[in-house]
Amino acid sequence: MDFGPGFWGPIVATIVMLVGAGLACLMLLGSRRIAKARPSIAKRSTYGCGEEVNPEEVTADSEQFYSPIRRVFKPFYKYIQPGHSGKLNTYLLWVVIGFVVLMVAIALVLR
Amino acid sequence: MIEAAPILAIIIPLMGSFLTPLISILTKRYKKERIRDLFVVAITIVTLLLVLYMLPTVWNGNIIVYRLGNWTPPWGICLAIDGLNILVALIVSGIAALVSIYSLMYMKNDTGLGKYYTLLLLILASMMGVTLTGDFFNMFVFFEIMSTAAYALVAFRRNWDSIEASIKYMVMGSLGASLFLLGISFIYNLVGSLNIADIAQKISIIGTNPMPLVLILILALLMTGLSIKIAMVPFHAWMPDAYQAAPSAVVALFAAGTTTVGVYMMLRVVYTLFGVAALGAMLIVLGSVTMVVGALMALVQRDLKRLLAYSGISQVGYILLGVGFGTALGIEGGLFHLLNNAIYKALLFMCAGAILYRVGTTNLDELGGLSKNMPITACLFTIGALAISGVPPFNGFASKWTIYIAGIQAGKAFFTLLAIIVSVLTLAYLLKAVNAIFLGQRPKRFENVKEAPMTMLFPMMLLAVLCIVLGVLPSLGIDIVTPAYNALVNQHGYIHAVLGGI
Amino acid sequence: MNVDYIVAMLMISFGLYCLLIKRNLIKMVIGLEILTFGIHLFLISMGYREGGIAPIVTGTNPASVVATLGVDPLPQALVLTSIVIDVCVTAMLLSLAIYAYKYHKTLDMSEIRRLKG
Amino acid sequence: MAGMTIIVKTASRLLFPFVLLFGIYIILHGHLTPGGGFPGGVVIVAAIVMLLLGYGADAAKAKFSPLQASVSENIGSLILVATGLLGLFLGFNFMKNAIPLGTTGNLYSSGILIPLNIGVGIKVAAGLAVILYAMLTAFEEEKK
Repeated sequence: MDFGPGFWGPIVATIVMLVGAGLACLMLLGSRRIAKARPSIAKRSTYGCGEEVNPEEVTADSEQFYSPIRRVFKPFYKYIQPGHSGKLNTYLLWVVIGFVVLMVAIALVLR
Repeated sequence: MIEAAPILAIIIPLMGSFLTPLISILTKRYKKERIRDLFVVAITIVTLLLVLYMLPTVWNGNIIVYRLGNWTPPWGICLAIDGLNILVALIVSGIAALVSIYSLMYMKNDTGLGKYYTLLLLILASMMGVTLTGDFFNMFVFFEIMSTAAYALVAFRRNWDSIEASIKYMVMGSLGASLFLLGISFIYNLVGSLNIADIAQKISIIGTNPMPLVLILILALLMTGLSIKIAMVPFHAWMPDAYQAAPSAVVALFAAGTTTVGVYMMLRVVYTLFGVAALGAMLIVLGSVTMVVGALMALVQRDLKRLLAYSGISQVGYILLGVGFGTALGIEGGLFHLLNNAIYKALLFMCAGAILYRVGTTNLDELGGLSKNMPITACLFTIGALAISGVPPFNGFASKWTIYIAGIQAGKAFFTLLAIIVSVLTLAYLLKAVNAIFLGQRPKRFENVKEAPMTMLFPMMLLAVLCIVLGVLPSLGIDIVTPAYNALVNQHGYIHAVLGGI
Repeated sequence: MNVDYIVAMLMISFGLYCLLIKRNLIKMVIGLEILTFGIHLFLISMGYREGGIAPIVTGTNPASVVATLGVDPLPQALVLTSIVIDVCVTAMLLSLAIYAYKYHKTLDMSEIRRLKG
Repeated sequence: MAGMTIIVKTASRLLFPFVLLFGIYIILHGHLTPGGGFPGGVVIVAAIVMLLLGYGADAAKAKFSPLQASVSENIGSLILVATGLLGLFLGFNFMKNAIPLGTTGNLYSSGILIPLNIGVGIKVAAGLAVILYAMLTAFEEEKK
């Protein structure tokens, strides 16, 4: 198989990565032994807006997880996401539009 | 009898699906329902063995032509099996066997399992039918059986969401199938034949350079019907709904099976039926759009299965991109990605099913910290996630790397760059999923969650091992797809083998 | 001019129109049916032959006569197969419509849209 | 549905055997005249629908229960597969017309077409009956 210029040996790379993972594991274990400070009781309780929040109930909002990326692709989310509105007629309209697009594209490519 | 393996690979699951309701009634009467389940597993494994039996013959470069009722091909229906069919048949039957084993535990708590297993075998039989047949209308009929069984399986649990998803899927799918049928009727009007090889021969006589308008219309109709099945943007809207609402075992079969079959049909139409490799330019653009839209929509999902569905849309874009490059390396990379996509997509959906089975929800906001409870599932899910985002040493990297190299060699650097960026986005949203499910704080109510049962873990482990093996030894995967590539570009060989020099 | 082709294409257009504009699920099913029947009409009129006979070999119509005079039987077989598939799909859609009405108390597809995003 | 007026009841009771017979005739003469398994099966299920409309769902289910319907549907499809496999067992390919053809125009002619038609007829009649019963069940759940 020709992979073009460069070298890629999957087995060598795997071994290197496994060694790297082992090293990282060792480092992690080592660092854990040094910094094994237990948080005091005062640190554990979290306050939000004057109320005490149970940390187990706090989860990240998965939809807003990548809000910077959302900001980068703002035009996309502004125009495409409302298209996925759950309305069947919109979806069918897309099918018809897609059919026309396909026909035009085929005509452009093959004629 | 064994030389009839092509038809037996279709007939045995079909007969199994007819026998399952009878066996179901009998076993229900005697309270031995496990017998029915094991019967279904046996049928799927027999189908896989039949495909494996045909494998060496086809890989040696032969094309098996099986004539139904001893009629010669242009008039009778025949089954024609070349390297491309056998690859897809291998994927479909293998995944179906694993899914049936997985369903033993996963579907245990549902009622009406006789119907479930009937539909499972029916969808397997119809997928094998679509894959192995050499007749175009026959392909349409099996395609419709596959779609109808899929609609029924999506609505199987009859919750509000599965009903809604099934209705949307069904209306869109029926519209696509109608357009496909219209395309077939135009073909019949034009060339007066329904055998794929015969149509291909007659279309090559008509000539595709420049293409007549009616052929463009036909190609657009057929491609629309198939694009709905493989959920190419902008035909993808049914897929997240259906995948979110259907049982996970079924979704694993859909993602790995029906999508693969849809891609196979598209390749068959473009390369064998019309012989227009130049259409690759269109596939590249549409594949890129599919890739980008799928990945960007997946970034903002809250539900794990919905996220995976969008990711599946995105991966189909990669396959189309690889095939569209048109070079030998590109097509091989696309086909390799087809194989890999089936493996890790089934793995990821099975993991999602394991989580749903033990926890009862796939909402990412509610989950968290499950790696302590389900370490094996967490490990397998992470393997799948890394494989799908193209991290070495997993199989996704091998195929994606092949596609990148092919793209640069073909002089399409822009699309290659796009593919790499989408790969990064894939890693981003899957790491989000891993983070939300397995890491972080564990809510108190999940403290007693147990690891998934062994019957469910076994197929997942097998798929994960395949992920690693194909990643560490990518030349093995390339060896598997090379016969498919040879078959794909060898239109004349297919016509000659089926028609026998007529 | 061939009237049946025009009628078939009109039926396909009406069906498509019905699918795109109508919001009631039952009306959409009807639209889908009209679309499919348009295709059936198109298929069946392809095999039609002016003054042809039914393609059945009997004592009075031996095989040679049928081969020269009979209409093309293949589109009829295709249409029959397609009708069977269509019956299944319609039956399933209507059954699901019953369930959809049960859960949502409406058949308006622009209101049955809880799965989105 | 408790049933309709006496006129409908009497008419459907009188017509029921004839409609059934007509369906069977269409199935059996499928290889000789227009018709065959699918139209014949639909005619047979029309007879059941007539009973269902005239006398209500319970009377129809007493005549032809859902369990019977689903069993006979599978038997019909098994007849189809078995007929196809017959060619395989006799040493030819699948669906080969391996039994003697008979003379054209007789009721016994054209080999495996008769069992195929019968299988399709049973399958279609029972399958449509299953669909009808399933939709009825959905409506009854709706009422509760």
